[in-house]
Amino acid sequence: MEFKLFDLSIVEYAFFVTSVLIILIGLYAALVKKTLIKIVIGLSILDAGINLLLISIGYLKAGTAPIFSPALVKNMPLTLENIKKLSEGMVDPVPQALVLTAIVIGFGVTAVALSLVIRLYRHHHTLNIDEIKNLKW
Amino acid sequence: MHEIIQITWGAIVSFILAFTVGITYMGLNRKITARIQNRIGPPWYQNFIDVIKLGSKQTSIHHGVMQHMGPAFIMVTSVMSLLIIPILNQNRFFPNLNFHGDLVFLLYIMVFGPLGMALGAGQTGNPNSAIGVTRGLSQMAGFEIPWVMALVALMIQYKTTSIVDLMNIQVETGKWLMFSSPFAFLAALLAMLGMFRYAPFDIVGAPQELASGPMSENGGKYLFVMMSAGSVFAFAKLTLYVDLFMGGANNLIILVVKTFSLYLFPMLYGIVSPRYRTEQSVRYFWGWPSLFGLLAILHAMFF
Amino acid sequence: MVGSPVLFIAIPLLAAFLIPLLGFVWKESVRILPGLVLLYLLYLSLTLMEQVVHTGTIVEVIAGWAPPWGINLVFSPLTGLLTTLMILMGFIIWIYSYRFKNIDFQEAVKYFILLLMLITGSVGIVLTGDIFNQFVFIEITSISAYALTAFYKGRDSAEASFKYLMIGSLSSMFLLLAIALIYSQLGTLNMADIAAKAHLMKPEFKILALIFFITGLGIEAEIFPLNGWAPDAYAQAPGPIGAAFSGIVVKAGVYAMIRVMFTLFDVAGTHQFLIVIGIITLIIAEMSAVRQEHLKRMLAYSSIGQMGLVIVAFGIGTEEGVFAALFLMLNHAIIKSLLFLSGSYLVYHSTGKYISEVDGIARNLPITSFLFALGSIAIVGMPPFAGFWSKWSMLTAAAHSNLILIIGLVLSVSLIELVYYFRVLNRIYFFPKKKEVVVKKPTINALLAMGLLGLLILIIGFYPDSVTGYLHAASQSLLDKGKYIHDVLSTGQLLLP
Amino acid sequence: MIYILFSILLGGAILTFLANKISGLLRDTFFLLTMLGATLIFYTQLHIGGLVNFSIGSFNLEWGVNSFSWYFSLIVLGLGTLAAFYALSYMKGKENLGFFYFSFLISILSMLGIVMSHDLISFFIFWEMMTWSSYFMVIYSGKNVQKNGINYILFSAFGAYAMLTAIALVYANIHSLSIVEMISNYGQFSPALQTWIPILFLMAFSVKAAMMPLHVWAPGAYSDSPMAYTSVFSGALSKMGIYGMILIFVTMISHLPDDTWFREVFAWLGAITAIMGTLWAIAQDDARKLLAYSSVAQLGYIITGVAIGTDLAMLSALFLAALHALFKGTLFMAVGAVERQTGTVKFSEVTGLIRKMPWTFIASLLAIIALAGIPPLGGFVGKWMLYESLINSNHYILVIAIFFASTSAFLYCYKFLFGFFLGQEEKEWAHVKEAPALMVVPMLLMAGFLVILGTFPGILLKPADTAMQTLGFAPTEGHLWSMSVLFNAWGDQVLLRPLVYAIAGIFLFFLIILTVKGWKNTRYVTTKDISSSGEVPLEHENLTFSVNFYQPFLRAVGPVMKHRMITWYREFGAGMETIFDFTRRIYTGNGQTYAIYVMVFLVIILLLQNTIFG
Repeated sequence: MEFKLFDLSIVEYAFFVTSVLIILIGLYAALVKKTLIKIVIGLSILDAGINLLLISIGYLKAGTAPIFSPALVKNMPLTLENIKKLSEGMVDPVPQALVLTAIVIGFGVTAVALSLVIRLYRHHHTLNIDEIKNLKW
Repeated sequence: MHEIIQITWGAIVSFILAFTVGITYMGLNRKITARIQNRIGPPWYQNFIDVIKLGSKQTSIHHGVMQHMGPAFIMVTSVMSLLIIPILNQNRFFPNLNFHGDLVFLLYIMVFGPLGMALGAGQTGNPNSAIGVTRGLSQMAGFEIPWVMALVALMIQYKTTSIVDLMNIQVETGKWLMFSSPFAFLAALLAMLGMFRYAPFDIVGAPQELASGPMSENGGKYLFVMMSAGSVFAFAKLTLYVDLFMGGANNLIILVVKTFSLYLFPMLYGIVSPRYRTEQSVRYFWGWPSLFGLLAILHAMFF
Repeated sequence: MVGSPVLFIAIPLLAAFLIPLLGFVWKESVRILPGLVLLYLLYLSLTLMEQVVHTGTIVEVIAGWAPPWGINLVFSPLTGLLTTLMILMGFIIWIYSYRFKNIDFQEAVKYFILLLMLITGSVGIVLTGDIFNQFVFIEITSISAYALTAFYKGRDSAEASFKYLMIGSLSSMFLLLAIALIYSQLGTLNMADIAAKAHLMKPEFKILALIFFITGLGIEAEIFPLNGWAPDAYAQAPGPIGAAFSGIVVKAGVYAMIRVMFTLFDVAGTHQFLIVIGIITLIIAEMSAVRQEHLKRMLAYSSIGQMGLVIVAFGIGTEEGVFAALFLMLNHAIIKSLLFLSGSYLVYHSTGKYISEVDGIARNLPITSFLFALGSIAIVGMPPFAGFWSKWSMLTAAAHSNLILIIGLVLSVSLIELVYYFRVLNRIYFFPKKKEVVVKKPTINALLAMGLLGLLILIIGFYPDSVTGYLHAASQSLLDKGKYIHDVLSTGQLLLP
Repeated sequence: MIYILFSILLGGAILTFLANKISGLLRDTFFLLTMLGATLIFYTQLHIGGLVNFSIGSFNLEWGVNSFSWYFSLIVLGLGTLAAFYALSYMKGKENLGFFYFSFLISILSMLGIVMSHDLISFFIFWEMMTWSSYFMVIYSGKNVQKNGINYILFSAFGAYAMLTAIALVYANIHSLSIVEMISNYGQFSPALQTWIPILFLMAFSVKAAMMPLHVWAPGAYSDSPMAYTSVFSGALSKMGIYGMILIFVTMISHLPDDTWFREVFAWLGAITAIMGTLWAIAQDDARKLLAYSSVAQLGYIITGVAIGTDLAMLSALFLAALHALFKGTLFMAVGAVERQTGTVKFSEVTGLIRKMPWTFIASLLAIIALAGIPPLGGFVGKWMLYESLINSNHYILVIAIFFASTSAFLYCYKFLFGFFLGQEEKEWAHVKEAPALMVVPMLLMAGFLVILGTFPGILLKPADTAMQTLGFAPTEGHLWSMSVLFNAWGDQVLLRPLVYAIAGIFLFFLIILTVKGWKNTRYVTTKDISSSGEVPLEHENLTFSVNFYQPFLRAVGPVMKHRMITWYREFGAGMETIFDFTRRIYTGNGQTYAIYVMVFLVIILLLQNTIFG
């Protein structure tokens, strides 16, 4: 199963372009915006962009869900080439598994980030990251 | 045993000789300076009288052991240098210790005396003597440089460090070292001024200022020993110069003539010159005399 | 087979989840359980290490899926060594923080869960053979590290943790990008498989993936431009956790980076790149450590510098170089943890952890300051102690591949190191003690932990042969790429029906 | 047998450290037992040539005693035992003595180890142990610890790391660490290596031997460590530097094709160290600093002797090394005795102790005479041989430089004696009593040994000669010296015995005359009763002359002494500190800037990827 990346139709290019765009927006927000909340939001946008990129790798034109449902198998003998023939039309399941864990991790990190932001605000009474600089040099 | 008697006998005779000649030179010095300053001045044997008077006086106080050891140290220097330096060439006179020590040993023995005197002076507690000692040692560090350069130049040129060999070379070649290594002689001569501590470099015992510096607290028997040691040492130094640069003397009369003519130089130079401060004298010795010394070494290296 | 490598991950996670439940039943169990778990794992890792050094790598297949497809754990001499080191450090840190600074029951539960998670994460990074699995373990370690840095309710710890989180999420972004690139090209996530098929990838994509990996893992391994977060995180974390960071977490980061650069993408210029980056990290970190006023921040910079030294040693690339790097890592873990542990007691009383407040404390804390002195003399590389042997093997490795400049740089930097360590030592022993300073006596188990580390330093110092055997095996297993691929993939054929 | 020796010393050190917790007496007995035990075993059991080797960390270390190392151990153990007796009474009132004795014994152990190690690794290990055990001594007193302590450890570490690089290079080329092997195939090294390895080694040794550019730590370290240890510090420890230098000069430099410039540079560096050391010694008011600079100067002589390298020069260097240990040890002990009895060591504060501490005075008088190199004592023999060797190997200007250094040495010699013992006797020091016997006996022993060496130098020249034979020199017994006669290459000779007898005879003769004459009616009078230009000073008037003692001389040599080396090092240090402070600023503390650093790093690597990854 040879996986091709760059001789895809226009639609698949759309996925890559949009995910890279979302990553850049997220980066912009995280690196340039001064308020902490915006940085955290930027980071979660970043995560979303990467997840989109991961998903789009497994994309197959008009591919079906990668489940050997009884309707699809219709009691065919489970030989090697049958499986191969059936899976031609299916979308690649592995990136989807990766994205699931990535989303959970992203969620965890954002939760910790927000709790830290709350505590920083309680101490510094400001959300501007430039003022939170006592640990320096 | 025979050899020890020989040396002690020789030592006593050369001591008496050096003592009398030295004292007369001192006396003549006072006579000549007086004459030049157009006054009569004391008789030439005045120093004999002083020395004998000091010897016979009774000293009532002393400041401790070191004050006794000080003059003893000076006496060691003068007598040892007298024994090391051959008085007449081709050892016509007593050989004493001529063959036992060499120039480097002599250099160090000549330095031993002032240090010993300084210790004695220090014990007396007199501030003048301490100041005098510091000046004396600084000046010594000054004039040692040209003196050593001259000696090293001689050593290099004739590949020997013993005085007897140097003297024999002059006798054989017939040429005095004064002419064959002129720069060495010049450097040594200028260094001699420092050794004798006459006028230009007499800040050490400056009478008006320090009441004769290191010797200021010593009277009576201490001064007696110091003066006699001084005169013997003067004689020894003069014979050394004669041996090194004027081919030594084959009999005592020539020795006296040569040494006195050499002695005239520091005496006369002293009469006409002012007194240098210590750092001036140190700088002086590291100026021209050291230059002559360097020339002497270069001369010795290449000829 | 006493137990399989998977226990290294399963047991601690299980224990981490059991702690809060057992907490209700019996209060003390919260503190005892982690110790038991770590002790068993230490025993397990030592026996497995013995077995691995003699027979060969153990490859643990999980859930029956053969390596190219399923996740597998690789217990090779190299990973075995690192795991033993980490668990040993974890165990000692557990002893140290048993009665840790009178934190009450609630915080103790949180503390021990996070500590166990931290150790499992780093062990997981080292053991796993699958890059996405490694990413997950990195995230576990990072999140527990964020929480541990912010353990104290103070203002600065929140700031330090937030900075760590920001840079950490950037690193996870780069890792995911790299994984996406590799998966799209080669269709596999298994390290051995990637290593085998790396030549199939298009060259420019291969280098792009490598660069993303370097940046992502570089943040974990604290190389120069990416280690801004490290000094703050080390300084603000509680004492034992600072030791855990420098002893365990950084090692996992450096291992991951080296695994990627040496086995996955064996590209031409990696050795020179490693040397250059290592040297820059070493110099910048050591130079900024000299002028520090805070003790723990100084220790943080010094541990970054030591990591730079390890990277330079890896950069040498010969078998001797890798041996020296692993020896440096081993020594650094032991000595730096001792310094952090004893350091935290020395500055316990001063709110700002200032070095100036540590004057003349030797009279009150004789043992702790003696151990701190032992640690600093060892880290500087004075002969009879452990540090000397690793520095010496590094110098001979550099001399063999005649990199004279490196020898000169490394030694002049260790001169700088010597200055600031001895300045602190002079303060501890010879400056007059300020009256109003009230000093907290270390608890018995804290002294036991520090004593154990001091003993280890002396043992390795006076008898280095005890560890050089394992180190040689580990360095061979790192450099021998073919054997790694063969070991992992061969287990695959066996299982396929 | 060597194991037993080292285990005694190590075990003894640890036992003394622990015994300190129990009782002072136990600690002192352990300390003495270890020291005496080690010396006894060394000189009775250890036969020359016995080799012992064992392996640690895949290197085989080899220890053994040859006559060259036996000569140096003579210095280490001889001075060490005497200093041990001295330390027992010097350190009586001081605190944490266990720490002091521990480092004392460890430094003795490491010095023996250096001298006995035949391979580079154990040489380096003992070298470092010597460094940090003597570092403990420097910071023991706790005074200006940050300045002098850090200075000392930094310089020695710099030297040690230079040596470590050299050892690594040697190991990389010949895969073996034994010194003999290094020397035997020293020829095969590439020319660049052939020059660099000796230079690196000599850097380490010249730090320890306090040669000119790297001597800056010496005055601070010598004056801060307790006087009991300083005599070992400057007497024996600096000789380890000389030991290494001799090893390098004899084995490596002589193989170098054009070794003349190498020797000239080091000879001149030694001479300049001698001159500058002496000039600085003259200007010091603190006795410890004066002696520290004077040992830097004395080491300068020895370095010149070693650098010249002819057999007479090497013999004089070895002889002077042992002699320096003797008289410097005595002088530092004398300063320690004065410090203990009066509490201060400054010349401007202490004066007139001769009548109160006569034995200390005699010991330091003899040591000073030996230091100045004046005939009746041993110093002259060493100096004479050095001058003759310089003249014979036609280094003429060097002779003048060395001679200038030794003549101006008389100045600080007199300053030391006058400062402490002579001059006015003040009331405030009237209460001072002689130092306890345990302190005075070692001093007098060493001074006595100097006197014996004056007339019979053969005692020490014999082991020095056998030591040189192991280094490959021809035996010099016959034609350079015999029991009490010195020869030089041109056939001149100095018969010491008659000369010294003559000196002693004349001295005693005149001394007796002076004391006996008028013995009955002369009485002792205090120094207040003097005839300073006529009027008698009053009791309270203080006439001591000791402030800026050699002002005129110092004014004369002023320009030479203006720029001191230490100011250059301080400016360099300050410059480095500002650079460090600047690099520290990179970590601005703002989380976002760190993130930007990450992105900048990524961009740079992306741009340079072809260059980096080929």
